Amino acid sequence: MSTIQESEREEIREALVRFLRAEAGEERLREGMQRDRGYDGAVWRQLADMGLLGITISEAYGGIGGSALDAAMVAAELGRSLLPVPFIETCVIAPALIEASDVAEKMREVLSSIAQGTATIAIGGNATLAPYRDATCTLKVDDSDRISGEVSLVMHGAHADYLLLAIDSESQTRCFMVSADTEYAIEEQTANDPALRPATIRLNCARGIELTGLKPDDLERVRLQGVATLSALQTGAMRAMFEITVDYLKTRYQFGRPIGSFQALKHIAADLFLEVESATSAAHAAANALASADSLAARSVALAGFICNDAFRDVSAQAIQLHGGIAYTREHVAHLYWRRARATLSMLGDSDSHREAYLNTWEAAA
Amino acid sequence: MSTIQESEREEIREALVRFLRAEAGEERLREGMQRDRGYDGAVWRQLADMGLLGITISEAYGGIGGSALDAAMVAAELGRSLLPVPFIETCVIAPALIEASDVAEKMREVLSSIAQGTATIAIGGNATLAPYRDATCTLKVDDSDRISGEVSLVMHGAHADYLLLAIDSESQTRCFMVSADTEYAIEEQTANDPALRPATIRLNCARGIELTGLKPDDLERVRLQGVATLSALQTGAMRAMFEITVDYLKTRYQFGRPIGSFQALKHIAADLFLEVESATSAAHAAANALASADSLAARSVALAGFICNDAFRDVSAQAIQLHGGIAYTREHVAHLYWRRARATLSMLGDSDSHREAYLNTWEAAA
Amino acid sequence: MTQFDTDASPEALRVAVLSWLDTHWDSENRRPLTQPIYDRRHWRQQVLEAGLAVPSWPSEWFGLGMTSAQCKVIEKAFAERNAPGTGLDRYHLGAITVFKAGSDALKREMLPELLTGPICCLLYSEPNAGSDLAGIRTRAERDGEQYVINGQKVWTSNAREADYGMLLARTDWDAPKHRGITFFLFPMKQPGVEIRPINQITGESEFNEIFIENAVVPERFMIGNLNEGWGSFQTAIAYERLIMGQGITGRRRNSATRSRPPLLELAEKTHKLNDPVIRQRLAQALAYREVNNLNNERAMTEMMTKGSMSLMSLSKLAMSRIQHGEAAIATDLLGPEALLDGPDNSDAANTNFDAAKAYMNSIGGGTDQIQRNIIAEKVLGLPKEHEPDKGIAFREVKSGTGPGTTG
Amino acid sequence: MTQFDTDASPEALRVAVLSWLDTHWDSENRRPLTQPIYDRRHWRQQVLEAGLAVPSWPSEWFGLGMTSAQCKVIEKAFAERNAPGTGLDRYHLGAITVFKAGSDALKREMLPELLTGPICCLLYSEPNAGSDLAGIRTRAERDGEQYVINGQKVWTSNAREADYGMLLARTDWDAPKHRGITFFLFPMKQPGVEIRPINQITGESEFNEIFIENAVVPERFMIGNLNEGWGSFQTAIAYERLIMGQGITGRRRNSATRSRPPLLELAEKTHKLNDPVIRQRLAQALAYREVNNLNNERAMTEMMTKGSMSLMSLSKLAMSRIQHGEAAIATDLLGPEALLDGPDNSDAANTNFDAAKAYMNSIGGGTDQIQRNIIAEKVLGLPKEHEPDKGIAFREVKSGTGPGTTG
Repeated sequence: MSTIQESEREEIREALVRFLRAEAGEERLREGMQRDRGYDGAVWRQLADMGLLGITISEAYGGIGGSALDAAMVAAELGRSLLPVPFIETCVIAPALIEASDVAEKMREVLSSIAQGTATIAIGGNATLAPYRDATCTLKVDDSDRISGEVSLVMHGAHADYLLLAIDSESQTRCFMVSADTEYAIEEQTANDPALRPATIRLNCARGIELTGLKPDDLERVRLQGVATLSALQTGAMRAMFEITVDYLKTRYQFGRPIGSFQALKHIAADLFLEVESATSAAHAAANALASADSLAARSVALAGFICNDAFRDVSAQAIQLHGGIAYTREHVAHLYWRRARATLSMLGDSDSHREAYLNTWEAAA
Repeated sequence: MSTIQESEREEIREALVRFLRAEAGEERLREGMQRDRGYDGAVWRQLADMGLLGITISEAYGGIGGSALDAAMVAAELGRSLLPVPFIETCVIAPALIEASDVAEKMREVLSSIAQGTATIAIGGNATLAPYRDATCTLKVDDSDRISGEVSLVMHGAHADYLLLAIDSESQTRCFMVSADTEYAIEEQTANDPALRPATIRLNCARGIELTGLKPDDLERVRLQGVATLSALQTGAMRAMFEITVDYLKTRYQFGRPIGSFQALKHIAADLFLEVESATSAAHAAANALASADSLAARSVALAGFICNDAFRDVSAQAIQLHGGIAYTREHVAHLYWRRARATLSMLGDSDSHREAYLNTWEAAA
Repeated sequence: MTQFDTDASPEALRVAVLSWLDTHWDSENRRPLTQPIYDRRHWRQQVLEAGLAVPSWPSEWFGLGMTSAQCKVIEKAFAERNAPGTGLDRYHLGAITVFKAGSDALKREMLPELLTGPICCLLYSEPNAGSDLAGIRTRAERDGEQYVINGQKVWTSNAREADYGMLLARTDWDAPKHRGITFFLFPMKQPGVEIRPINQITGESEFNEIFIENAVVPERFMIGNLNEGWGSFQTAIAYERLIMGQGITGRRRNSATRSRPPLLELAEKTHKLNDPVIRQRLAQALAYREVNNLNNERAMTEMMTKGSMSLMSLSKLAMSRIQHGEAAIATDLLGPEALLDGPDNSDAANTNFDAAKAYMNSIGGGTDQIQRNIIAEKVLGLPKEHEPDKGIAFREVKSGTGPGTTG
Repeated sequence: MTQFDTDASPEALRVAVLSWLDTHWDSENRRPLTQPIYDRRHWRQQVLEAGLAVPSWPSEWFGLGMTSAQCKVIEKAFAERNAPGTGLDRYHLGAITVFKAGSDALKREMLPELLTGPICCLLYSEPNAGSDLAGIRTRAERDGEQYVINGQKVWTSNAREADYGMLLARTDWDAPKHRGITFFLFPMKQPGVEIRPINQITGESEFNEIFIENAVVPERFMIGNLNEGWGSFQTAIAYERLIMGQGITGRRRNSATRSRPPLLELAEKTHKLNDPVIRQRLAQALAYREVNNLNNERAMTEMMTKGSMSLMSLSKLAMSRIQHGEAAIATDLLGPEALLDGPDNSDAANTNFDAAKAYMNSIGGGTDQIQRNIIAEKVLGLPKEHEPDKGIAFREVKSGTGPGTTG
């Protein structure tokens, strides 16, 4: 359970909303996208000042010990703002993995740097908890625990302070923290959602600190936390895009009437509203199940996984259609949501695989 | 190619339309559905008098030697009228199979009885050309060529003059014509589209005339003719239901305006129109490919198979929705189309299997 | 005044109700202690006299002035003893409407009657007033101290059993459509009322058509004022929606969300549970049901905590895709077998029934299209369309079959 | 009068055209025989003088009075010799519009010019006149023998290259919206015309915004009469549609319907061709394309044999589901790789481009929603909705940004 009460969470959320409205509006967002990291590093540090980067890190390691519900709340607001920061990797997956390992004490400083906003983590690999795990990955660990090979689609890979490499080999998953001081080659990749700054990383007998002592259950729980947080991020983003669209329907006039008075557009909006609310419910249930260690958490997370993937995809796609020509231009914000939606579709498992996992949990039911 | 010219075909069609309008309107249809056969036998005999039951039978055997295009034309009009007559079985599949076999001469009288409307054929079995081939079928042929076992969902099985049993055994398909004089048990089945009068047939060492000399290519061609004819039947039925619905949208008033002026209903109608026209194009292309012995006929037929299945299902389902409460009553005709649509969904292959077959033809492409 | 104290603790209230029940109700044989068999009117009379039939209503109107939480305590106590008869302030649409919208005289005369015996049916929809319910053409014409009713109603359930119908009839043809309607408590058991069951595509006949020819209703059975029936009717509908909303929680609690769903069993039975295409469709169908349950939970929370009804409106629309979608999958799972029907083929019969019955949700009580309008306009705040029948005399409104006066 | 006889047999006509070409055109080097390199204006002038630029037009208007079948013979002969310049009566929208709707004086003055040199762009849409094209607010005000133009146009392709724009401008703000519009042949190369490329979500910039500030157009460049521009514009649009229709046959002939589709290749390349779920989606996508081709064939036949345009309207709507659908499948096939872009990642780049470009079909040239309206109203005969801007002065029409006069 979270150390944060629901009312506290709401207060934190309101502060975050105010901050993002002031510091991460569309203009600042676009300006940040031109920077090396794809976002303004000052915003990241300010998020740290608000205590949000250590939200899931134990108090003992410099965080505030929040639960999946708290991570979801932050992710939803970040999603709404479209800020392309590495929150899920740095503040959810990495700390959860480190804390679950038996080298947490040894990594105390890394955890506290994360919370202070002075370290970001990029994650690559073919283990189920790694973003874009189905992308090219030839990473191998040799007998001396040195890592060689290549992994692509590592988000923000060029500017991270640590790489977290999660490598499936034979029947075992091994996770390593590789410092940016280590020698490895980085090649940034051209992306359809360029703010995410994916990179190919090539290592040759590189050394890292292994996160030992991780059991399969730990790895799975961390994966679920990643998916649940991404789902929350998607709900925030889709709701923002939906609200912008409904507002446009009310203010855009054609044929002497607001286009939102046309029944066909109303009905599309009503159907999208059902999608947005369903995704919100599913994402909340997933975070709640993890926060309360529900035995059916895997089902709730799988559900959120595909419901939110698909809803974000559909809402952002229809948002362009409902806007018409104006959203066919890069100056309009719609395509940014649409690109983010496409980027998240296979970020932590595609919808088909989440559906399969979801059905598996039902088959296992009595 | 057909012995019938396009202009002749149009003349025949117009005569058939006039006949069906006069003799098979909704009242007569409902009255016929109360009869043993599910339809008025007099109508069947009149179709024979018009020469339509021998439309695909060679002139040498008492028919008029039409092609798949001619069978499709008749089927489309029968579909439009919803008449539950065994046209596809009796007038398309059975004669094509008999003529392809090397016992056609011996069966000369059967063919001419079909053309004269004095014999109907019911088809059962697990061979691909048999309707509802995936229903229960335990038919076996013993070493003395006697047939035993049970087959269900034989449409009009209780009143047919011959059973055509198409049995897959090991690597071989064997087809038998079993006269109604033969001893076998019949149990009529309760059906959701009761006019089709499905029955379970149980045979015990029954004898029939085997249609020998059928090559796999023959069997496949006859199957394709069955599917193409069913597709045409579906297009006729869906178009009738669509027209009734569009007419209702024009004449039904709510809120002081015709409901067809509501944009959401217009858009549903426009989408359904695309379905109906696409199905019409696909069914026509399938019949045309068969009539001209196109090497890609299998692709065209597979395409028509699922496009028409799905379009008939969607059009009839939306027709009820667009009519509202009135179509929730049995007095309204909509549910009859809806039941027929459901009945045809797996009659000669379900949509998923047609899609698979369709994709196979593309994979085989250079 | 009564033995049930509004200031008592929940537990004390429970004890008091149980104690009352134990002196009046034989919970084992499910009958009043004073009666050899269960007589509905007799029992209801006893419950009514104790104030327990409508506990939320004030004591001057047959109730106890209890809060909604206290009513739940009472309902639970009744449930503990298997006793019927409480909660009519939540379920008896006729009585609720009369209580909320009727004159004091009508309430005094009819509430004791309605709360003890008669069943009420709803005489709202007409063949030409479906989605457009306010477009009714059944006419009520004054004749001395009564009104003479002529017209046709449709989609009425319980018509044959009902003693009274909640009738919407037009009393002013020169007013705009919402402003010429009067609401009546209409006696069903009289000449001039013909009831014909509707043969539904499911095979059921739960609904009826009602043909009314020169039937009468006393003027004092008017609910609310002349020509203000639409407002009274809205009161009734609001209660109906609340009851449906409460239905949602009930369903949620009862739905065994953790046991294997029937559709999955059917997939297994038809040997298609390993078909990857079917698996994706199954997962999506189960998901639609689960997210609807989750939405309903959030809806209840939001209604309780913020008074917001916006999520409430989604469930009916969502049920359409759930019901039609599940029936479509079941149909495909059965394949040829779906052609069958009847008691010998229960999977097919259930599937075909469900496929037809799904229209009850997507058409009945406002079509999906009307529901989307409501969501778009009431929840999302999108602007209304032009309404050609707004503000003009109803007799001038186009009906497709000539002007209103012929209706 | 000319060397090309309208009574000649197709073969004789072909020979005549080839013979003319052989004396004027170097088919090997693709240039006029009299010229060292290809000069567009020079060659077009020669073709025009021979009547071959616009062979279907009458001889008094630069043509030969040929039938549509004869024009095809001429086009084929040009194609045989790799020669450009014929068929402008089918493709040159500007010239066609002037020919169909312009005054004799304008035709005499401008057709020789338009048919030999200038490129014409279309100045139709405006930021506030998209779906509602007749809602334009660009104003044309008379000043002596010319009109002064102020306003903003959008979605104009070839704007930078164009010498003339086909301009719709409002000349009467007190007339209903369709009746206060005038159509002009607007000179693009003048001060007061600013062209800004639009950055499209595909990465392309094929369209432009045009800002017009106190630019002028001579009164004699009016196409058709004052305030009757909407009618002239309809003429232009009808031709545009016909060209698109002819485009359909072209595409049909060229589409290799019998060879393996790219989507199938991508499925193979991504090792997903054996995934049963993908297989079903692939089949459906290929089917949508094939039925659209079949529909287009039927549409052409119906147009030729019965003059019916009803099937013609379906193709644009169908293309939306084809293009969006195929892009969605390709995206899923690529999985994570779809995040990539750029020349190093051509599959991803193509897929992302196609996914964005699909909106060009579903929005551009009338959204899918407008297209469904057209099908429902024009083809199915469903009744129009109330039009609040019908019959009222345009300056009174609500625009969401104040009344028309501010536009």
